[in-house]
Amino acid sequence: MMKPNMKVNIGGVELKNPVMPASGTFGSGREYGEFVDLNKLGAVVVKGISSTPWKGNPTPRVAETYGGMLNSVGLQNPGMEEFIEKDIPFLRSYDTKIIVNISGKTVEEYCAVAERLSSEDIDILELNISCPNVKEGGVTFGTDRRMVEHVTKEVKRYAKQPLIVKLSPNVTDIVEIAKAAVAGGADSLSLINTLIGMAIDIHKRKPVLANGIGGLSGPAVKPVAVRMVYQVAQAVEVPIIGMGGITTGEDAIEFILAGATAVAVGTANFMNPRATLDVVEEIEGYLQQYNIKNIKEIVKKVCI
Amino acid sequence: MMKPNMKVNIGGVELKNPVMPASGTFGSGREYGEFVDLNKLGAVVVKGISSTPWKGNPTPRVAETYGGMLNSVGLQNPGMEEFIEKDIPFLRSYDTKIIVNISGKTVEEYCAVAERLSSEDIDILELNISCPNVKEGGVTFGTDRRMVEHVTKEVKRYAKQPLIVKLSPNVTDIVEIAKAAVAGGADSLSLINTLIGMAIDIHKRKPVLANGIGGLSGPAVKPVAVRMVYQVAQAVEVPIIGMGGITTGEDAIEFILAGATAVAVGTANFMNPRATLDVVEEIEGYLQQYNIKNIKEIVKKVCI
Amino acid sequence: MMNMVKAKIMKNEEISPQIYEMIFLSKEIGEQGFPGKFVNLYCEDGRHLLPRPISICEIDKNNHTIRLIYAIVGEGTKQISHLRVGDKVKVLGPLGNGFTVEKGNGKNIVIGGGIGVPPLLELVKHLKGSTTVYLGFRCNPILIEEFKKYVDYVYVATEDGSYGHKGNVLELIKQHNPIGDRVYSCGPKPMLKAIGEWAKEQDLPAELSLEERMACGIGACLVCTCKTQGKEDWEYKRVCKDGPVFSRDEVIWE
Amino acid sequence: MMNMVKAKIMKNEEISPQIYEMIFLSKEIGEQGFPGKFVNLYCEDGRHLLPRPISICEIDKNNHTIRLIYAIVGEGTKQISHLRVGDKVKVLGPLGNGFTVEKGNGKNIVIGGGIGVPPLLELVKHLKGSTTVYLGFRCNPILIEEFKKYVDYVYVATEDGSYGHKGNVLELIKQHNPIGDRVYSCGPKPMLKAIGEWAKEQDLPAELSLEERMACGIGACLVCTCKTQGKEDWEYKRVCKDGPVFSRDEVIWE
Ligand SMILES: Cc1cc2nc3c(=O)[nH]c(=O)nc-3n(C[C@H](O)[C@H](O)[C@H](O)COP(=O)(O)OP(=O)(O)OC[C@H]3O[C@@H](n4cnc5c(N)ncnc54)[C@H](O)[C@@H]3O)c2cc1C
Ligand SMILES: Cc1cc2nc3c(=O)[nH]c(=O)nc-3n(C[C@H](O)[C@H](O)[C@H](O)COP(=O)(O)OP(=O)(O)OC[C@H]3O[C@@H](n4cnc5c(N)ncnc54)[C@H](O)[C@@H]3O)c2cc1C
Ligand SMILES: Cc1cc2nc3c(=O)[nH]c(=O)nc-3n(C[C@H](O)[C@H](O)[C@H](O)COP(=O)(O)O)c2cc1C
Ligand SMILES: Cc1cc2nc3c(=O)[nH]c(=O)nc-3n(C[C@H](O)[C@H](O)[C@H](O)COP(=O)(O)O)c2cc1C
Ligand code: FES
Ligand code: FES
Repeated sequence: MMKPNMKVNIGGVELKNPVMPASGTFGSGREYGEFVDLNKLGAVVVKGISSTPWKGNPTPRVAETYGGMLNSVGLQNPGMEEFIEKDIPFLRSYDTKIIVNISGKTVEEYCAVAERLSSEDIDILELNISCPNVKEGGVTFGTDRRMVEHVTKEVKRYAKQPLIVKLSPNVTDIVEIAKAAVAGGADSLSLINTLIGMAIDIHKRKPVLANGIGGLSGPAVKPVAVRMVYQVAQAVEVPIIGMGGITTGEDAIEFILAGATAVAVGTANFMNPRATLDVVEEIEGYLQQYNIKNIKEIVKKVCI
Repeated sequence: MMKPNMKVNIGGVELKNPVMPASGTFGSGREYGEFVDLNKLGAVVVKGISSTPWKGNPTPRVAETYGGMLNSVGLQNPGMEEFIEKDIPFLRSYDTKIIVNISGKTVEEYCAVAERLSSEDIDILELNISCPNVKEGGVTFGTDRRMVEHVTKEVKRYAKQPLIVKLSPNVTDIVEIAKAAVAGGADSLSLINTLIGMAIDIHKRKPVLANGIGGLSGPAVKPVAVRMVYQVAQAVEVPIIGMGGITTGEDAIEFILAGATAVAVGTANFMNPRATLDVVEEIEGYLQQYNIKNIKEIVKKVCI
Repeated sequence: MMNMVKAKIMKNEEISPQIYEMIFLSKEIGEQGFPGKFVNLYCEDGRHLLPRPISICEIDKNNHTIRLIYAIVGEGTKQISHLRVGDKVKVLGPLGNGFTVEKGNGKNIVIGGGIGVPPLLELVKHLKGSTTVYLGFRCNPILIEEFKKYVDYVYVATEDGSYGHKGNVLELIKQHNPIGDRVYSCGPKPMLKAIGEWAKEQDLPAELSLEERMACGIGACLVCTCKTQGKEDWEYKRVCKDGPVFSRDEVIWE
Repeated sequence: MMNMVKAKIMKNEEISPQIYEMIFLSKEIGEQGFPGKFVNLYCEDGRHLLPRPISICEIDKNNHTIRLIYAIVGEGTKQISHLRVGDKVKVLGPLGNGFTVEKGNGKNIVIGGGIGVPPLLELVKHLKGSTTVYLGFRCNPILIEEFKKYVDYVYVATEDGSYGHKGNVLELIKQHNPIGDRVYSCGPKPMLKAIGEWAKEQDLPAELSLEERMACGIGACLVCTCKTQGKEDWEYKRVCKDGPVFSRDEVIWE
């Protein structure tokens, strides 16, 4: 059978297929590279990078929940200089696109990272204004429409690469936030980041996470993510990268039908180190089963 | 071993224990009464009641999701007159408290139901301003702090019984909404109602629910619910009824430690018709295990 | 009276491609079972929370066993098919109203389609008078010999023509134009709708067993409704509790 | 090289109250296994998504089998204990850095506590020189006779006094005041901290195997960090990849 055309376009960058890891769940690809041929992924999305090294939150940073997990990593990262030195050359040795997720505590820090990265050999930037695990920056930027537009616009001034804005699901009206990001100049939107959650150890009578609260991800959140992708796709024109609980190609197809041009696989990597590649193959299988020649034919093709 | 004291107080009404079904999952108690001795529950919470009969949404109205479910019943109910005539006498024949969940499309309708019920023999009213499955009323009232305060205040003018306000989790800032309900005169808060979600049948390429979107409930949402109960308990003084994914006594204890005075069991009834009673017994078991004489000793006792 | 039991599995085998037969032991459900009623099976795999409704195919009151025939259509039924003899399965039942078994004689026309065929087996064992059975399948017909044990006339249609009439069961019925006093039917929605219309033309009373996605299975949650004709206006009735068997006049087809 | 395998279970039995022994077959993991490394076991029950890290207790390179000893502490380990001989278990491994097995001779002091004891068994098989083993348990000691096969001195402390010294293992060590060249230890955090401090007082190098809640198990997600001394400032290292074995000087105890 003929292989379907899996190419998709995010902000002018062509990916060989729509599948990438979700930021923060895949390091910079080194570890999962032992299980997955990185050349076969549409892109590698690296963990959140800030201007200076961040230590992140105290441990425990993870709690398992029903069909999901909470994390409170808090954007631990070695800072942009070490990242540029060590990880970009590693990733460039593969035939895949590089998407760098950027973090900041202030608008200035986001801009500084974008500016520094603008001269580096990377393909796309992803602006994380939705991390629930940091006090400053993160989710506080992502839940107010004016701030979303403002920070997007500012970062856009420095970014040479196309800019994805990553949205938080912890909002009353995701469409309003999405429109604000697009108004600020976002070339693409990715959603969802984690839902804010909490788990309590009833025997110790304290939260499982040292940080108290954390971000909920995994299959449990998928219905919320699909709904938000659907709503946003009805309202904006830019391509959407859908994520939240994708573990199989079938899950990915759900997001694509809802309106996602590409998809990211996060928590599923922890359940199955080959998850990203399995999703690529299963999407292909679905397209072949229904004799669909080009994946673009099914983007946003859910009929209501 | 001595039985622990399980009595709790919601707005001046004493419940023999903190466990009740979640509105809409238990009918008016008739069906589950075959499995559970209703006399053993702290209260029975009946499905949402409006002034006139509501037909609800088209079928299918349910989709199973990973560790949860979506429903789009849309508050089908026979209207308050039929409810008063048929269900109140039935429920009054049991030694338990009656909590009536009220729905409306307009502030006037909510008030009309509250007024009509004020002269009836029921113990508590629960104001549902958080149903995601109706176009008018429901969640549109529950996501704006001014509307929450307004509708609470209006209904409070007509209600003779204590008033619980049921909050929607589909908001950026649950604490702000909770404070608005308390400012409007709520005697108690219940949370969470369902998260808005969607599931797509990838073979038919259409939503599983005829209504497109629906409300997500079940164990999958528990971490979000526990977090919201915790945050609200830190901010308001009125008693909280916690719910969202409770299937066991251990789950219930998590909510109580987070700050809930009482708990409601919803989706778990569908998995186990005896769930409400099992939760009562398991809470008792936990208290005995730790030699806690009175359940009130552990309310909000999570240490951060 | 409904029962929640952990029933011992006596048999759980593939009897036709993707079609399984399960027999489990339950005195309570056996005693209260009735043609057209169903049970809820629970997957208990942690991930699939909602029960799977499956019709009762046969009841052996002496041995206290219940027989089910089910198709693997998704994850839940696949999980259930992995249960082994001796394992326990969580079952709630019997649920629903069941067929009205006429006390008097007369001619019964029983029509089944696909996975709607099994519940009619217990039904025909209870029917008085004479009974003609029409069964339609896409391919791989099941239970035909068993129906023949209880009724004289069993006509079969298969869409692939591998057995009996090639085509659908309604064509076969229209060809035969059987004479009768009442109709009983279970099968996919489009077939039931057509049977309902045919019965109306023939002026025959008909009982149709419907399917809908369910949660509680006992009438409490209102997710399984179907549109029916009420006294004045149409109304939503619960397939699990007011049904699954409805009279042809009640159902409003969409 | 890590491997993701579906390994056949050869044994999965309770060997002491709430303590299980599992033996599974995997050539790849067997060949690359090493003392102090661990594997990830997956529950595959639909509900528990994250793997359970369990240390390698013994490796049989000839028969390609891996032996684990694990305690039932929650739902995941309970699920795993239900696996039967012949079933397949999903395993990722070997993971982590393992102990540094000194090439030279000298005196090794090996100290284990509770469920931290099993990984030390494979270790003592690899150690050169002379080895003294101290094991502490709350009650019901395990593996003592097996340690005795490989080392001359095995001292045991139990908190309930049911075997050996009544009290904790650190008291026993302080009583004995053993002379040695290096320390290896695995056990609960408070014990490791005390061992680390004791080793520092004695000016002995010590390798401590830590535990932390994990997700990926391979170094990608940064949830399993522990505070360590970096070149200038303290830093978070990954227990799964940079550990689980750390030198006593590295770890900053909270
Ligand atoms: C009253 C009644 C009697 C039934 N009797 C039989 C029978 O005797 N034999 C048989 O093979 N099947 C029968 N069915 C259909 C059977 O319930 C579904 O095939 C089964 O629930 C599918 O589960 P799944 O997990 O394999 O599929 P999935 O598609 O993975 O299930 C997802 C969800 O949809 C629901 N669902 C999917 N298909 C149906 C359907 N056709 N009807 C109702 N719910 C559905 C499931 O219960 C589950 O909640 C009956 C249904 C009803 C309502
Ligand atoms: C490197 C390493 C090696 C280990 N070796 C062994 C061993 O050889 N034998 C043994 O019995 N146990 C060992 N453990 C501990 C074992 O991983 C936990 O007891 C187990 O994960 C508990 O799972 P559960 O589902 O039964 O408990 P639950 O409490 O239900 O688990 C909930 C979550 O917390 C995590 N968790 C709970 N307790 C621990 C813990 N102590 N350490 C790490 N994560 C935990 C689980 O992995 C899971 O994600 C080791 C842990 C680590 C990190
Ligand atoms: C351990 C962990 C770390 C994460 N770190 C980041 C991050 O650094 N930047 C970011 O934008 N999102 C981060 N996320 C969010 C994921 O990229 C993703 O949006 C979310 O987990 C939902 O997808 P999933 O359900 O497939 O995991 C992290 C998620 C997890 C589980
Ligand atoms: C089928 C169904 C119907 C519901 N109907 C109502 C309702 O009428 N009024 C209401 O306030 N909440 C309603 N809810 C929400 C529940 O009361 C509860 O808030 C929610 O399901 C979370 O709890 P759970 O996870 O334990 O189910 C309904 C939920 C379900 C699943
Ligand atoms: S399934 Fe709950 S009312 Fe029918
Ligand atoms: S568990 Fe993921 S980095 Fe250690």
